[in-house]
Parts: sequence; structure tokens; C-alpha cells
Amino acid sequence: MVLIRDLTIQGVQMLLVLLLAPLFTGFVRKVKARLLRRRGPPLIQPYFDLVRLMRKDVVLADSASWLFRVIPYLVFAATWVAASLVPTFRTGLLFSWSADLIAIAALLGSGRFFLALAGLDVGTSFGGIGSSREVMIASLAEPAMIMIVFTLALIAGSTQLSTMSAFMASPAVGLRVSLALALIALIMVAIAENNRIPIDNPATHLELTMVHEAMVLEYSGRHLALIELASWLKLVLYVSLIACLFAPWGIESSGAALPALALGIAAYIAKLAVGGVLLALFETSIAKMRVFRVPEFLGAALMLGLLATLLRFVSGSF
Amino acid sequence: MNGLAFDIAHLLAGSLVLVSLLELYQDRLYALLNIYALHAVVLAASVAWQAFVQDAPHLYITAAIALIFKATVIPVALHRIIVRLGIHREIEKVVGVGITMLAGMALVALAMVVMLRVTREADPLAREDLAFALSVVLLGLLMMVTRRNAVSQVVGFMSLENGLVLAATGAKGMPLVVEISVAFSILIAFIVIGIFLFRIRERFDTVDVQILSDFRGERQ
Amino acid sequence: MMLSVALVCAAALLALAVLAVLLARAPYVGRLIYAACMIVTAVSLAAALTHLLATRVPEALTLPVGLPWLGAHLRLDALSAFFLAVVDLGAMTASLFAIGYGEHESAPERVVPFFPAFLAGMTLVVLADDAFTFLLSWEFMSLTSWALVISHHRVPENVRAGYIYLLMASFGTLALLLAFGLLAGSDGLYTFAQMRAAHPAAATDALVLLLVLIGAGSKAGLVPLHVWLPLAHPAAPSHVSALMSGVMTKVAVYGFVRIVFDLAGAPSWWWSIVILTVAGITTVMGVLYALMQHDLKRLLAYHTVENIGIIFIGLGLALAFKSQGMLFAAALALTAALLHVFNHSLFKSLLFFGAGAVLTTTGERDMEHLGGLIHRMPQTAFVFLIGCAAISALPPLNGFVSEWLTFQAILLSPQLPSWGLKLLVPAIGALLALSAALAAACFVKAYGITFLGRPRTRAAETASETDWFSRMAMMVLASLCLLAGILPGLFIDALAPISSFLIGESMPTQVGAQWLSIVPIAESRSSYDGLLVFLFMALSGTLAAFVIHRLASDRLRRAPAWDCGYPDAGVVTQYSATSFAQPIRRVFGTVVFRARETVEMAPPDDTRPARLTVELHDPIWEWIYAPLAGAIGVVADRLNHLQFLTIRQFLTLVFCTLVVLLLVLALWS
Amino acid sequence: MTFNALAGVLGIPALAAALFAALPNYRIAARSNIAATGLTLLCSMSLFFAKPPPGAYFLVDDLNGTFIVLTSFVGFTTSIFSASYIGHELEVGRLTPPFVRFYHAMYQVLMFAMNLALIANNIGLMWVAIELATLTTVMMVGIYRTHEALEAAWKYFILGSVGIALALFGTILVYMAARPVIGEGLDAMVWSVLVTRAGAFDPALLDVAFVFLLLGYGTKIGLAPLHAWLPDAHAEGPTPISAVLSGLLLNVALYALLRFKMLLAVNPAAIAPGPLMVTLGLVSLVFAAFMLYRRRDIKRMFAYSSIEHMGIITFAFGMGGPLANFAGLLHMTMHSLTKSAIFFAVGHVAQVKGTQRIADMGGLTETHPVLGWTLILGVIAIAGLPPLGIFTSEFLVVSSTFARAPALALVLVFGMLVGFAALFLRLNSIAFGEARGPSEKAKASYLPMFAHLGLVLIAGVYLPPALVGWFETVAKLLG
Repeated sequence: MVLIRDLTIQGVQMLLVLLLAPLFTGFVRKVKARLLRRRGPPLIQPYFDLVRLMRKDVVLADSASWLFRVIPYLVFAATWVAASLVPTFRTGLLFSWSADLIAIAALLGSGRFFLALAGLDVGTSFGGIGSSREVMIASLAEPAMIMIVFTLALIAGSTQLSTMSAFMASPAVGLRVSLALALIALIMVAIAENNRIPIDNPATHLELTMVHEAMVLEYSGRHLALIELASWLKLVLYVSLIACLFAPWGIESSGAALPALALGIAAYIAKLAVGGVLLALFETSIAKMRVFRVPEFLGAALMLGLLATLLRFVSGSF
Repeated sequence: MNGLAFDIAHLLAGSLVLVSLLELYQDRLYALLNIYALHAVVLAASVAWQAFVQDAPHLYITAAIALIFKATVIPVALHRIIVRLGIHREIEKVVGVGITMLAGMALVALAMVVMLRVTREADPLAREDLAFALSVVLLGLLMMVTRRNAVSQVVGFMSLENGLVLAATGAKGMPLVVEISVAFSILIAFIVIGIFLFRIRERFDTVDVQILSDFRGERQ
Repeated sequence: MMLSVALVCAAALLALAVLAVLLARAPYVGRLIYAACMIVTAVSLAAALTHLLATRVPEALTLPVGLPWLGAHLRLDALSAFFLAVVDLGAMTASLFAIGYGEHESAPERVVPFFPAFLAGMTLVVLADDAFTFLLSWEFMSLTSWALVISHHRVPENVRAGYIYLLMASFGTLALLLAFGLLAGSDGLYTFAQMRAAHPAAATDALVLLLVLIGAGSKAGLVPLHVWLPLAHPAAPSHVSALMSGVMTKVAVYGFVRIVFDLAGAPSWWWSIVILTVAGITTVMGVLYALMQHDLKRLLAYHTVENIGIIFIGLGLALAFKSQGMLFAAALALTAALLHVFNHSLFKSLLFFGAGAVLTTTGERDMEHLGGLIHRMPQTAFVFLIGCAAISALPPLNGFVSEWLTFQAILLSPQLPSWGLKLLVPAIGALLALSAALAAACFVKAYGITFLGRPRTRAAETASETDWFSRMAMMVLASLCLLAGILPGLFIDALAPISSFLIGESMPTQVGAQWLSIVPIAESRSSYDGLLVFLFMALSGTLAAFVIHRLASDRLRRAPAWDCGYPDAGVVTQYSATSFAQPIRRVFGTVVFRARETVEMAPPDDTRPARLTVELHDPIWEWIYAPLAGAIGVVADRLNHLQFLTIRQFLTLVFCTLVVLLLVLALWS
Repeated sequence: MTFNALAGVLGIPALAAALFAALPNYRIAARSNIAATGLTLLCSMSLFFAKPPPGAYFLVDDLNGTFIVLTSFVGFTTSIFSASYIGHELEVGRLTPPFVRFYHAMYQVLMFAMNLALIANNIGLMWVAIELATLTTVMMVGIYRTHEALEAAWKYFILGSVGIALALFGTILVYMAARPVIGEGLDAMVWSVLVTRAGAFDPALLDVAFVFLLLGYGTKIGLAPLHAWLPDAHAEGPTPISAVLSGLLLNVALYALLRFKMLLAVNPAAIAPGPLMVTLGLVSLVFAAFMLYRRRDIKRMFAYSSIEHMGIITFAFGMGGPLANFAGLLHMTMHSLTKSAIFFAVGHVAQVKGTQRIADMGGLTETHPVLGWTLILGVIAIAGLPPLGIFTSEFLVVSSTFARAPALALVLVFGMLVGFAALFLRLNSIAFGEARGPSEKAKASYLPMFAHLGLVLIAGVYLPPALVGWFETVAKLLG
């Protein structure tokens, strides 16, 4: 009985993130458009895009291999699993212990790994640009992420997300320097990982400085749809990650009372909204940077993370 | 009597050292050969005296060997060789006579120090003899390293051998086998040298070791 | 019992070597010998596993050979059993691979005889229980592998590689010899048992540690002693490269663990600082070197350097914890290191096999001349992909598990009292994470340029799938990678006796945990379940595919690549290995390798293409080895004049020696 | 029976020498040369089963027993090798029949001299024997009568005779030291008597004596800086003689030095001979190791490697102690077997390549696989790699030294490594790569090489207890 209940809750979580992802992207786009004094596309435009893409044929490059066709599913699966393991409205999900924060980071890493391979598969110059830049960004973003994980894990005494967010919610946390550093670093990493401005521009194609879009240039139809969905999921994942770690309020701990869960969901959606607004504000207020300034940006993130970890190592009071 | 015996032995051995120094002083091959003959004669005398003192008759043989071979045969033979090969009569030295003499003095002093420090309870006769013998050996070696001609090197080598003989005879009651082997080896040594000089004559125009040394396996 | 089985197997291998020499010219001798090697190593593997999993009682044995008053002491305990298993697994798959691969060998008579001898050497090293036997087998192993490295001796680079290899190997051996000399003391207590019993002074102990770090490190490839590795490993035939990279370096790790954890006295805290520093530098330098390569096998060799660094990070942490009495954490770190030893031996052999398959069918090691092989050799491409994913530490494969455990061990280290470690360990963690990310980047390059894209040369176009044996060998390893990735608990439990033997504490039994997950400390703290992650990914992936194909379209058209509207560009417009690495080279290489890029543009009226030349400097070589060689050359030249003195001058030497000695006497009293 | 054995060891070579001096035919001479050395080997072996009691002139104990057998064994195998080698030299006309006759006679004289030196109980007799051996080898080095050969022989002769002289002086001094204790006459030169009474000798006199003996016999051993004759003599003489020189004569000289070291070891007041030997040994080792780099002549290179190993051996004996002494003895045996085997191989290589210049050799394993791999195996052995005998001895030397004198061990290891690097640098260009230089069919006699390397290989993994027993007792004697 309890098992079934937990299963359902886990399922709800998975579906929730899956369904919210396009909406969130649509929301961010809408807000950005508003900030730019445009009306912008309707909120649910991403859903339409998905359906449209899914209906279309796949136009596959002659030189594409079987791997090219498998990768979208791999990427989507990896991202979805990762996203479904991040507590959104309730901690202590049934399978939450099956992967801790390090594993989640690694799952996203494997998604990126395969995406980069896809960029190289067709053998075009744009794909090459995309993946080589992507791995360069990742090679700095991932260690930064690990450092952040270290900091939080050392504060919470665990790399288990449920435990961590529970601890964060508890008054034992207090205000810490290392937490602040970690938060800033995490936001920077999140921006880089999701190819947002100023690292990359998700809204453009024909620009030599693009990264993510260049990788997936050869994709079309359902493959493209899956990859888009995966990237939206990733965005939601990061937002909810930040939320559950730094704004762990309203997350139902382990109970199963429906009202509590509903409250949790509501809180979660509210957090998403806030996050979306902030993201849109940030993106509209800043210009994209040159690709070779990205290392400095991410290097800063890495340094912040390392600094936070060092502080934690040297003394528990920071 | 013993005192006198000691003095005479001392005198002879000392004069041997003196002659070695004389050899160092020479700068003509013929003169060098003559001095070497003198060296051998003094050696023979000293050996004979030892034979008399230790009344060890077998030492007379050694004395005779010294007298015949070293004092006569060898110098004459070398004389011949020099004439035959038309060797340059000068002795090319590495360092000047003065420095060589100084070095010789230093070596004698060293020999004294080493030896006199040693055999305190041994009888003074043997002790003095050893000291002188060592200095003769060192002087012979010095001569070999400061002279360029093959002949003068040979001479240096042989005066070194003389020093050995002096030491051997000074060693009281040392079995005959040794002296004979010494003479024997020197004989062989000399034959071989002769052979080599002739072989070399076939190949080279001079027996100057310096030039000999220019043919070296690595210089291909 | 198991020990004698293993010994018989070693003897059989030596016999096979002799046999191979005797009928070197006979037809099919290669296949015969390799098949026999496979069977023998399989038996030996069975023996090792039986000991590791079932009997678990140390067995000792003394043969009346070796040093007369000592005899050859041999021992099979948990540690040696584990490494014996690693050796035999690698050897078995390599033999299987070689049954097919050996047919392409140009000069088999230079490879076949040494191969079994090499295997025997490695087997004996892990079984040895006294200093003499250990060093004898150790150097024998180096010698036979040297012979294998120079088997293609007509290529001058190979001979040079072998030379440098042999030099570094005997340098390491001499260092180990000195270490044993210290442990054995002046009256020669050479058996390991005696060494365990006698505990030398702390100063001696420190010296022993440094010597062992040099000795085992030069074999394992720790920076800066790694120079031979990227030269020698690629030079050898691929199945041998796999053995050298995947297995022999592990034998070196065995030597380190055996001496430092088992024989030397109790560790002092600063040991781990030395080891961790070296290991951290090794890890990052290794992967950075690898990123700069476009020779496939050399790239793999450099990754061996990186992974050795990861292993030594684990060992260093284990020492740190052990010296502070945190036995549990020490057990965790040690287990992480040993698990990575096992994992690396799996996927590195797999990758070298793949490189070998590519080499045989295309004759190319240079990635710039490859590409698009996934179409011509799909199965090889598939298993190679698994290998790449595993070495890049992607879940749910085995590489991730061991790195995850290492991270967990790092997360335990704030409780270390020493300040040096407090400051060092987080930096090491950062280096580890950095190298993991860079490794992923590097293997995107390796796989993408070699197997994906369009063929860059005729050889790559006409490539064909490799033979059955080679594929079989790679499949075995790939499936083991997956197995060790989704069921890590089994392997961790198998390592428990080792850590309890070396540290006196071991990780909790994992098999009991729910859903076969692994829980190193406590579930509330951290846990990972490869099986579930694998199942989830498979489920959601297939689910998505199913839903889309059912509800939406599953139609597909082939068309020329879009590429932003540039029609059918030539194959040279693809990204090459060099251009792929350019961003990372700009970020890291300019500092580490003083990388310079120069573009020479043709003048306007000239139609020649512009050329981009990249110049790299190897800091280790330029700052350490080149000066050393130069110095030796200078001294040799100076002394060489002594060959050309005249007789008189030689006499002067004698004379001076005499005078000097006499003076010494005169001044003695 | 026992006396017959001694008579055989000495008499057979002497008679054979006389015979060969008269025997014109080369083939018969070569065959009977083998036969004679073979008989000598049998006699020397029989010495083990019945040791003659020490006489005034002859002594057979554990120390020289092994050496005698080793000498006659290597002499035997070398005679087999020289049969094919000299045959080739006659064909190409580098030697003429009269010289070959001379060669065989001298070969037996050399054997006689070395056996005499080994079993002599009288230090004077020992001296005579060693000088005889030296002069014989001088003759044989000069046998080719080329510029280089004569120059080498001349150099050898001059330096050798100076060594002779110094050694004799040392011997006399020992007698002087012994006389007051033992009394005048023969006994004062009988080693077995000396060693029992040496404790009472005048220490200072012993010191001086040892200095002279060290230099005198050290010249024969080839210790730097007294080594100058050795490389050229090895390079310019016929290869069998190089083999005998490196394999045996150096050992014999070292053996003589050891006898006197034992005397000093008995006398507590005398200076420890150890430091002197250790210093000279290390100097020779490092010096020779560096000299290996610039060698262009293959035989000269291996001659330098002999200097290197003599340095190691002297170092080991200088260190003393049961382990180091054992290692020294083992190293001595292994080195003479290995080095002579290497010279056998090198001799044939030089013949098939028609030159001794390393630059003109190449790809030997391609053109002459057996020869090439034998040479490689030999170099591996001489470089102290397992599973060959020298590894065992080097293992013992280094490990036993490091615990006692780390600094020395470091120098030792450094020298070994430098020499190792040089040897393999040259080996690579000789054995591997594209085939270079002329290469005619090898008419080699592989038996001697295989025999030697086989023994070295066996010794690397298993030492027969009997041998170990002798070595251990000797190691104790050496103190």
C-alpha cells in the first residue's frame, strides 16, 4: 500500500516536471517579450512547437549514423531521470536514494556527452563548432558543479538531495558565507549549463557564436522535439534544484496528505514563477559575451565553489 | 763490525738513490745509458755487500746478474739500438730538469717518511735499504713519466727494477726463487722490448711513444 | 591449493614461451599459443576468484629456487588474489583478442614468444612473497614487455620508445631495490614476513616511501616519471598495449600497495600529502596531454596516466585516513582505489582493443586520417562507445562508480586533523572533478573524430569490421563494464577482505542494501543505484520512443546535410582532432604546454590555402629529461678525452695514484 | 691421485704448449688445443673430490678451487670458439700459419700461468705466474702486427710491467713484514702460513705493502685510473684473447689481491683495506660507465664494461661482510662467464660484418637472428637484468650496501644506471633497425655461447648448494 502510494507520488513528480517544462520556457519567453515591450508568443506556444515537430518527418543527413538517431532518446531519458530525482514538491521520493546529487550531475553530463557526439556525427563544420565549444564549457562547469555539491554536502552532511533540502529547511543552517558563494556559483553554472545568455543564446541560429543550437543543427522532426524538451527539462531541473536547496520552504517532507501535497505543488509552481521572472530579468539586462570570455566566467564559478569548499574544510563555522 | 757493515750498506744504497737522481739530470741518451750502467754497478756492489753481510752466497748470483746484464749487456744493446734506429740523441723532457729534480727530492722524502715510520722493530739495515729502495722505485717511475723517448722510458723502468732488487736483497733470507724470477722477468721484459722496438722499426720511423700513441683504435 | 594452481599456470605460460621459440616458423603457431594462453589464464583466473570469493585463507609456499638460503617465497592472500584476477582477466581477453589480431602481425616470431612470458612475469610479481622473487619477476616483466614494445623494430621511434621504457623501468627497479634494501636491513631479511615483523625507524620509513613512490610510480606512470608510457604503450602491438596499459600499470599499483600498506610501518600523516600532490598533478597533466594528442593509441596511453592518478588519489586518501586512525574512511578510500584499478583494467583494455581493430583494418593510428568508421565497423564502434562512456565516468557504467566512491571519500576528509590535508584535499577534489570533465571532452573527441563524421581518407572509407575473436573479446569487456556499473555492490563486497587485511576495517556489506544499491556510509548520507538508474533510463527512453512512434510520426527521409545551408562541403571542412581541442587548448594549453598557434596566410593573389600550425612544448621533458641527458652527454665527452692520452700520460696517472696513496699512508697516523 | 690432479692442471698446458710450438698443422693444433684444455678441465674438476694438502708451493682451498674450475672451463670453451675464429682469420689472411702456431702455444702457456697463479701457495710464485700470464697476453695482443695492435700491446706492456714492479715491491714488503714473526726463509712467503700468523705482523708495513699490491694487481684488474691498457688490449687482440682477458686474467689478478686482503683482514692494527678498494671500485664503475657512451668500437665498448664490472666486484669485496663477499664472488663468476660469451658473439659479429665499428653494424637480429639474440641475451645478462645470474649478485650488493652506507649505494646505483643506458643505446643500433653493413654467412660455433649463457641463466634462478657452500665459506674467510 505504502509502496503504491510512493510509486504514485514518484510518478506524479516525473509527470509534473515533464509537463511544466515547456510551460516554464514559454513563461520565460513571455516575460522577456514583455520586458522588451513585445507581446510575445502565447504561454503554451512550446507545446504547439512540440506537437508540430513530432508530426513532421525526420530529415536525416546522408552521413548520419544509427547513433545520431539514438542520441535524442538517450539525452531525453538521462535528463528526465535526473529531473525526476530532484525534489520539487516533496522530499524522500521512493527512488530518491537511487542517485544523489553527484550522480544527477553526472547524468546531465552523460546527456551532454552524447549530444556533443551527435554534433560530430554528421560531419559538418557547424556541428563541430558546437560540440567543441560545448565540451570546453562543460569541462569548466562540471568541476564547478562538483565543488558546489561539496560545499552543500559538507554543510548538510550528505549528498542525498532529500536529506540536504530537509537540512536546509531546518533552522540548523543559519546564514553562512559558503552558502552564499555556493548559490552564486550554482546560478552561474546553471546559466552556462542551460546555454542561456550571456553564455549562449537559445533563441538564435545563424550566429557563429552559438553553441547548443549549433550542435543540434542537423536535427529535425521528433528528434529535435525530444532534444528541445530535454533542454527545457534541464532548465526546470536547475531552477527546482536551486529552489529545493536555497528556498526549501513549503516542500512536503514525507507525509502523504493530499492538501499538504497540493500546498507543496503550489509552492513549487510559485518558486518556478519567481525563478522564471528573475531569469528573464537577468537575460534582458545583460549582453551575450564572446565565447572565449566564457572560460573566465566559469573559472570564476569554479573558484567560488572551491573557495566555499575550502572554507567548509578549514572550519565548520563558515 | 756490524756498525761498519751497516754504514757501507747505507752508503751503497744511498749512492744508488744518488745515481737515480743523476739519471733524472741527464739530457743526452748516451749519457743516460752510461749513468744507468753506473746505476747497475752500484746495485751490484750493494747486492754483493748484502751477500757478504748476510753471508747468503746465493745473493752473489744476483749481484752477478746485475753486473753482467744490467751494467753491460743492456746499455750496449740499447746503444746499438739507438745507432741502428738513428734515434734523436736528445732526451725530450716534459718538465724541466729543475722541477724534475725537485719532484725527485720530494719523492725521496716521501719514501723516507713512509718507510721510516714503518719498520721500527725491524733491523735498521733492512729498514734503511727499504727506504732507499722505495725512493729508487719512485724515482724510476718519475723518470718514466717525465721523459718522452721510449729508450729513456725503458731506462727508467729498469732503474725501477734495480730498486726492487735492492729491496729484495735487503729483505734478509728471502728465498732465491725471487731473485731469479726478478732477473728472469727482466730478461723477458727486455727481450720483448727489443722485439717491440724492431717491430716498431718496421712500422714507424721513430720509437717516440708520443708518436706511437697517435695510432689509436678509436681514431678510425 | 589455489596458489599451486596459479603457479602451475605461470609455469605453463613459461613453457608456452619456450614452445613458441622452438616452433617460431610453424604455421598457426600464433593462434595455437594465444589460445593456450587464454585457457591457462582462464584457469588461473578461476583460481584467483575462488580464493578471493570462497576460501580467503592466505596460502604460502616456498620453492627451492632463487636466493639459495632464502628460496622463492610465494603467497596468495586477498590482495594478491585480487590483482591476480585483474591480471588474468586482462590476459585472458587479450589472448582471445590476439587469436584474431595476431594474424595481422607482420613479424609474429618477435611477438608470440614474449607474450606468454610477459603474462607469466606479471603473475609471478603478484604472487611473490620475498624481495628477490618480487624484483626478479618485476624486472622480468619489464624485460619481456620491452621485447614486445620493440617487436616492430624497423620503426626507429619504436626502438627509441623501448629504450626509454627499459631505462625508466630499471631506474624504478633500482629504486625498489634500494627500498627493499632498507626494509631488509643489513643482515638481509628478504622475506616479506620478516619485513612485516621488523619495523624500521621513521626516517628510514620515509625514505622507503619515497623510493617506492619512484619505483612503483615510474612503472605506473606517475608524473613526472610517465615519459616512457605514452611512447612505449602505443609502440607495442595492440593486445600488448592493452596489457601494458590496462594490467601492467596495475601490477605497479600492487607493488605500491603491498609495500606501503603492508610492509612499511605505520604511515605518518605527511606521506599522504606527498602522494596526493603527485597524484593530483598526474591526473590533470595526464588528461591535458591526452587532449593534445591526435594519435589514438597515444591518447589512450595518456589517459592511463590520468587514471593512475585517480587511483593514487584514492590510495593517498586511504593513507591519510589510516594515519589518523579513521579506519572506516580509509577502507572506503582504499576500496574506491582498488575498484578503479579493476574498472580501468576493463575499459582501458577494451579501448586499446578497439584501437587495435581500427589499426588493423585501416593501418592508421592518426585520428586525422580516420572518421566515419561507425558505418563500416558498427559493432566495434558500439563497444568502443561503451568504453568511452565508461572511462568518462558516465552513469550507469563502472567508471562512474569508482569515481563516485572517491568523491565520497573526499567528503569524509574534513574530519582530518592535519591542516595541510584540510587545505590540500579540496583542491585534489577539484582537480579530480576537472580531470573527469576533461576526460569526457577528450573521449568525445576520440570517438567523434575516429568513428563519427565522414571518412577523411581512403583507408577509412574502405575499412571493414574486425574479426570474430577480437569482437568477442571486446564484447566480454564491454558487458563487464556494464555489469560492474549496475551491480557495483558485488564487486565492492569482493574487495572487503583486502581492506580488512590492509587496514583492519572494511566497508559494510553492500549486497544487502535495497534494490542492489551501494551505500558506502549510511543511506541518509549518500547512496547510488546503478541498476535503477540504468532501468529508468532504458524505460523512459523506450517509453518515449514508443509513444512518439505510435502517436506521432515515425517517418524518415534521407537528405544532404543541412549545415546552415552550405551544400556538400568537402570532408576536410569537418572538425579535426586538433581543431576540436582548440578551445580547451586555448584555455589550458597556453599555460601548461606554452601552446602557440600560428596562421600563415597566402598572399592575396596566391591560391594556396592558409595553414594553421600548432606548436606545443612538453614541460616535463624540457625541464627534467632533456637537461639530464645533456649533462650526461657533456660528462661523457669530457671523460672521453682520457681514451686518447699517451702512454706516458697514463703512466703519470698511475704514478699520481701511487703518490697519493702513499701520502694518505704517511698522513694516516 | 691428488698430486696427479695438480700435475695435470699444470702439466697438461705446459706440455701442450711445447707440443704446439712444434706442431705446424693448424687444424690438428686447434683440435688438440681443445683436447688439452678439456683434459685440464677434467683434472681441475677432480680437484674438488680430493683436495691435496697445502704444500709449500701449492694450495687448493675453497677460494681457488672454484676459480680453477672456472678458469679451465672458460679456457676450454674459448678454445672451442677460437678454433672456428682462428680458422676464419686464416681464411681472410689476417693471420699466417706461423703466427697461428705461436698463438696456440701461447694460449697453453697462458692457461698454465693462470692455473699456476691460482694454486700457488707461495706469494712469490703467484707473482711470477701472474707476470708470466701478463707477458703472454702481451704477445698475443700484438699478434696482428697492425699499428693499433702494436700500440695496444706496447701500452699494455709498459703499464703491465710497471704493475709487475709495484706488485713485486708489495710482495717483498709482505715478506719483510712476515720475517720477524715467522723467521727467515720459505715459510715467510707461504700464504697458508702467513694467514695464520698475520695478526702479529707489523701493521704499518702491511699497509704500505697493500698499497703497492693494490696498485700492482689493480693494474691487471683494470681499475681506473690504472685501466688504460685494458680497452685497447681487448679491442686490438684476437677475440678469444679478449674473452680470456676479460673472463679470466682480471679475475686471477683480483684473486691475488683478495689473498692479501685476507692477510690484512686478520691484522686488526692494519688499515682497513675496504675503503681503498671501495673508492677504486666506485671510481672505476662510474668512470667506465661514462666512457661507454662515446665508444665506436664494439670490442672496446665491452672492454669498458669489464672495467665497470670489475669496479662493482672490487666494491663488493671492499664493503666486506658475508652478503657483499658472497655477491662479489658470484658476480666474479657470472661476469667471467657472461663477458666471455659476449666476446664470443662479438667475435663472430665482427667477422660476419667485417668490421668492429658499431656504426657499420645494424639490424643484426634480421640478418643473423641466432647471433643477434645471443648478443642481446648477453647484454641483458651483463646489464644485470633478470633472470640471469648477475642480477642476483647486483641485488645482493646493492641491497646489502644500502642499509649500511646509503651514499655509497646511491653512487653505485647511479653508475650502474649510466652504464646500463649506454650499453642499450649501442645495442639498439647493433641489433635492431634496418640491416646495415656487409653481412656474410656466419660460420659460428654457438656451443660455447649457449653453454655460458645457459649456466648464467640457471644461476640466475637456481644456485647449486655445493657452490653456495664454497662461496659462503670463502665469504667468511674474506671477512
